[in-house]
Amino acid sequence: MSKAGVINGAILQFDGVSKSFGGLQAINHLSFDVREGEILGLIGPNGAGKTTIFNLITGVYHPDQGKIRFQNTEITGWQPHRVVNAGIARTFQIPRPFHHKTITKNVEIALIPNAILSHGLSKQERSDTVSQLCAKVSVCKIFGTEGCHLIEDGFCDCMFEFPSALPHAALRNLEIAKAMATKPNLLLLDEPFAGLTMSEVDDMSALLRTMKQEGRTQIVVDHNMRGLMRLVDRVVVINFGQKLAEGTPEEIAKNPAVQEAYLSGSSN
Amino acid sequence: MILKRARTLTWVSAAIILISLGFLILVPQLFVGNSFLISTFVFANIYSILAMSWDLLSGYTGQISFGHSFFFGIGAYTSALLSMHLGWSPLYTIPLGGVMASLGGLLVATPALRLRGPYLSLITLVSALGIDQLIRVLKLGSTGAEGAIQCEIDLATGVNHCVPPISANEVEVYYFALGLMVCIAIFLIFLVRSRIGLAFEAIRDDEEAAEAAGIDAKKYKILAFMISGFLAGLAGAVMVHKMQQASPGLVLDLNISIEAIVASVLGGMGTILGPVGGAYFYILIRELLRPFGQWRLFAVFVIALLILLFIPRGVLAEIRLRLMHWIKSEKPKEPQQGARA
Amino acid sequence: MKLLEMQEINVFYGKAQALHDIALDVQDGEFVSIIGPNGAGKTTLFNAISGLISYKGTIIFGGKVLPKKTYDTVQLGLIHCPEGRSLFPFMTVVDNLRLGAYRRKDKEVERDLQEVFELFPRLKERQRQLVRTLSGGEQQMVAIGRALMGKPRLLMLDEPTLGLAPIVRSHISKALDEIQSRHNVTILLAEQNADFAFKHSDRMYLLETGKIVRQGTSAELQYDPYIQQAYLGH
Amino acid sequence: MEVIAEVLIFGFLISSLYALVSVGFSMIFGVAGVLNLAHGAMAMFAAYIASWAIMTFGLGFLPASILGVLGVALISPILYWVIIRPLGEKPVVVFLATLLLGVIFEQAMILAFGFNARVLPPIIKGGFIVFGDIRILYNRALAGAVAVILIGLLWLFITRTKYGKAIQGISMSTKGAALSGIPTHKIILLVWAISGALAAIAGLFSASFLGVSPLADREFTVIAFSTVVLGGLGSLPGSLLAAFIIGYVETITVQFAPEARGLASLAILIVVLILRPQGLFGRAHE
Repeated sequence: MSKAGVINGAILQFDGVSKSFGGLQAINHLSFDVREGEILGLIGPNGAGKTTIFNLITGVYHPDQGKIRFQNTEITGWQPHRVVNAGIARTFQIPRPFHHKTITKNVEIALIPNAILSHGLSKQERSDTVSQLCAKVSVCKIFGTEGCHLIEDGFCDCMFEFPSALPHAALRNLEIAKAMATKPNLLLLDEPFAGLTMSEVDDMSALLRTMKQEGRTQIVVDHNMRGLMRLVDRVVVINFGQKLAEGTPEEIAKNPAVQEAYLSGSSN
Repeated sequence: MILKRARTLTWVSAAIILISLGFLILVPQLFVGNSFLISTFVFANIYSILAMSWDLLSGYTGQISFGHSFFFGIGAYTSALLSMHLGWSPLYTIPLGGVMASLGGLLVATPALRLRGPYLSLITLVSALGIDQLIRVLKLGSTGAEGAIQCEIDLATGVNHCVPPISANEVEVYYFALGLMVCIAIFLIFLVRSRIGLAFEAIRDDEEAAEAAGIDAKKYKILAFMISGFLAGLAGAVMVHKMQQASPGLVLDLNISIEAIVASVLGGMGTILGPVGGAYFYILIRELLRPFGQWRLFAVFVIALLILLFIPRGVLAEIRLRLMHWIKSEKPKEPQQGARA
Repeated sequence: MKLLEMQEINVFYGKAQALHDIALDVQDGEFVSIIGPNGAGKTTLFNAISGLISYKGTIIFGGKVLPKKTYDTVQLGLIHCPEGRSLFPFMTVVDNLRLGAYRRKDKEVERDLQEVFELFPRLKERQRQLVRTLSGGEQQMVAIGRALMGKPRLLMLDEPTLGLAPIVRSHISKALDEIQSRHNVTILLAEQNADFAFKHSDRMYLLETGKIVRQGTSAELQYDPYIQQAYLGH
Repeated sequence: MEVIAEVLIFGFLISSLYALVSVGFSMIFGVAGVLNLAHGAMAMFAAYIASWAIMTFGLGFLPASILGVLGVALISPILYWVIIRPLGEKPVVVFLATLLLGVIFEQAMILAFGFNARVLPPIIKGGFIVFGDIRILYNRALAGAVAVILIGLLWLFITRTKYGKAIQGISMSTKGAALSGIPTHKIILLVWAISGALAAIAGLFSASFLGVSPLADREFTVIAFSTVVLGGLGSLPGSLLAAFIIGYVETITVQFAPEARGLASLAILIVVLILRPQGLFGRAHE
């Protein structure tokens, strides 16, 4: 999965980016790198600007200042779909399935190419890919079978189910399946553990580790650093749109500035 | 054996569609010489095309258009003017009308891309009102009065000069309209089931999430506008050759946009075939129940409102969903382990 | 006396169940917290109590069955200060506060307004400013102030410290102490910041994925190994 | 000079009626989130009620008009409660439902009164106010004065009274309003009644100048929809300003290029929407 010509092993460079909304400086001269193959934790209290960073990377917002480079290509100001097709996929903090489409169609949507006349994948290839992805992230586990089976002729046992039938944890998995369908090199996960039980958090962590082994670099956002510490390789702590600290989980846990930001409000 | 119900259902719906189609093919034979009835069926086919076109843009892609008369009128005027002044056969000018309307779609889509919801709907409405005014101001028609194109008698030769009909034979006109409608329906059914249709629906459900799934929403929206414009333009062009005249009141009236919406609501938005049923229902009531006067339209609109209130998905979509639940209730007995590999 | 009491409260979003058999009570004058991670169902629970969403089951408030419409719950003095604040951004601070007293017909509204200003002197300085021009912390003060203007018997605070700087958080913290001691208001707090909750509460419930998994006095839960490991990081 | 004065005066008179129609439309969108495409039907309906009362009972214009206004102020909230509210949070369905409601009203008027236009008698017959060479019919001047007074009263009501502040509150945060103990449903009904009444008054005056026909509602709806989008959804001052922009643009085009009357305001609308999609005073979303 390694790409040629990546400087310093950085797959994504977030370089001096600022963004304000009205009077609010949401992101203030923020710089950090994401290294090829790592899981980077992006933590910070709620409202620190983590989701804004994702929106800046994925092109939903455009930075007022600064540059964003992905695999040595500058992607600042690109439209969201172009960023996705360059190899960056994201999940949303609150799952956003396409409510009127079945689960398998939800995943299939992410396989649609933009060249209107090109063929892309054949129908069989598409449905196979969808089934594999559904099985991999076990979206359809709740329907009583393990994973998602191709029953026959491309029929899969969750092909008649709509997202409204899924419990919360499965919706999170569906988000990941949709993101994976775009074949990303970099995956942005916005609070993937929110609302999950302890055991579901473990399942999710295992899934993210597997994807890391397949070479998918990840940025995981969470407001709660404790949940993330065992998963991530490195942590960037954000507070009020600025970088508060950066380092390995062990370093961050000992960092007094981080302790201050997280605990002072309640300990004084 | 597994999903037997799904297959049964496919066969049953195919049979229903074929029987309806068979009936439509036999209409001229069943009602020989009843030119009023055959005319009515021609209108029903034209409105079906219009309603399907609205459904593609609004039902599938979620871009609610209040101005489909814009496309309808462009198609009508283009085809009428070309065939009358250049003497081209309607068989060439009708597609050209569609092409012009499609370009009109591109024109509307350009500002519409930045707009959502009511803003977008207003732009479509304004374009329809605007072209109506423009044609009146430019006196685009042959007679000049209010931009109308009417029959003119050439004083030198005494020949009556009109918008040419598609054919002098009403039955041929009927088959032309029916054939066109069926071809378009087939085309659209394939289109909405393709990945393009899937992209349309994704944009309708959640545009931001669609972009996050890598879909170029702008491109697909332009495509939807252009295809929808093309089809509505074809409908308008066929209409103008059927009526052999054109005026803003005939082909650009807001009523036409409203009727397209009503037909789609009656049959069910986002189903393609539903709007065809809705258009037939609407036109047959409008034409055949004339003795009831205005009551018939009042009743149709009330029915449409009741459908919105109680079956907001639309009749066909509701049936489809119920059937889907029915299929689902038949669980596969023994999931074949590892069949995926 | 029990001010708020519920047994087997269930909430569904479509087919998915968001809350499972919630049983919970709050004594008069007590400070009770519900802690739990993001997405555990704290906001859902609050929205259900104040009638913003529908639920299955019966809630008893002040000895009577709590109506299921928001308007009626407010009339009874159950005031919910929601997550995200739901302020009126294009209105002034003082208008926002006055609307909090919409239901009241007593003569003490003006006195209570002054008390809110004493509690948050910042708001007095800015009373003529539009709420949207305030900082996040000041907006939170308006939200709490507006809730107090409704003369609550039970004040439900959903994540009042969300996204606030440490210094502002400590302001809010002090204000909560004062509200409790001076005004003798019963408080039900939802927090994901367990430390903050421990500092204020008499009793706590831990909510995870829509179920109450632990409950007890703050002192008891402080030494619960599960809570220590997952929420306190000791 | 005279032409300018004429444009100024007649532009003002027409704009104030447009404002009356659009303010109500804007308020309904503000509190209920509904773009009420049946709004124009309310204006038309009031004129028909008045006309019917005059013909059937021989009422004078004033009592007949009051009947018309009250009738609409009653039916408008009923439509909301019975038809719009049960549809819930489905903007597209609501949008289409109001469209159908408008069309149903048109058909009902055709059934009851036929296709032909009817003219209401003016409130004050004959007589002109004279400014130099410009003569304004008393009736038109009265319409302008009533519109300005009503808008002024509405403004006071919204900014000064408790109910008015509740209306503002609901339009900014329905949830916040409900949690503050505001009876949101009652206030929304009140807004539908007020909006209907204002549209009704505009419709009555318009019918006394130009008459009313079953499809007259469309022009009202288009004006209301355009001004509110032009001014920015949810902004009352924006809608008022937009009503005056459209009113004046129309008056000017009628004066100098009467054929392009309808086109000019549409063109302005398109240009503004392209340059500033949120409208002139739009509250930026998110």
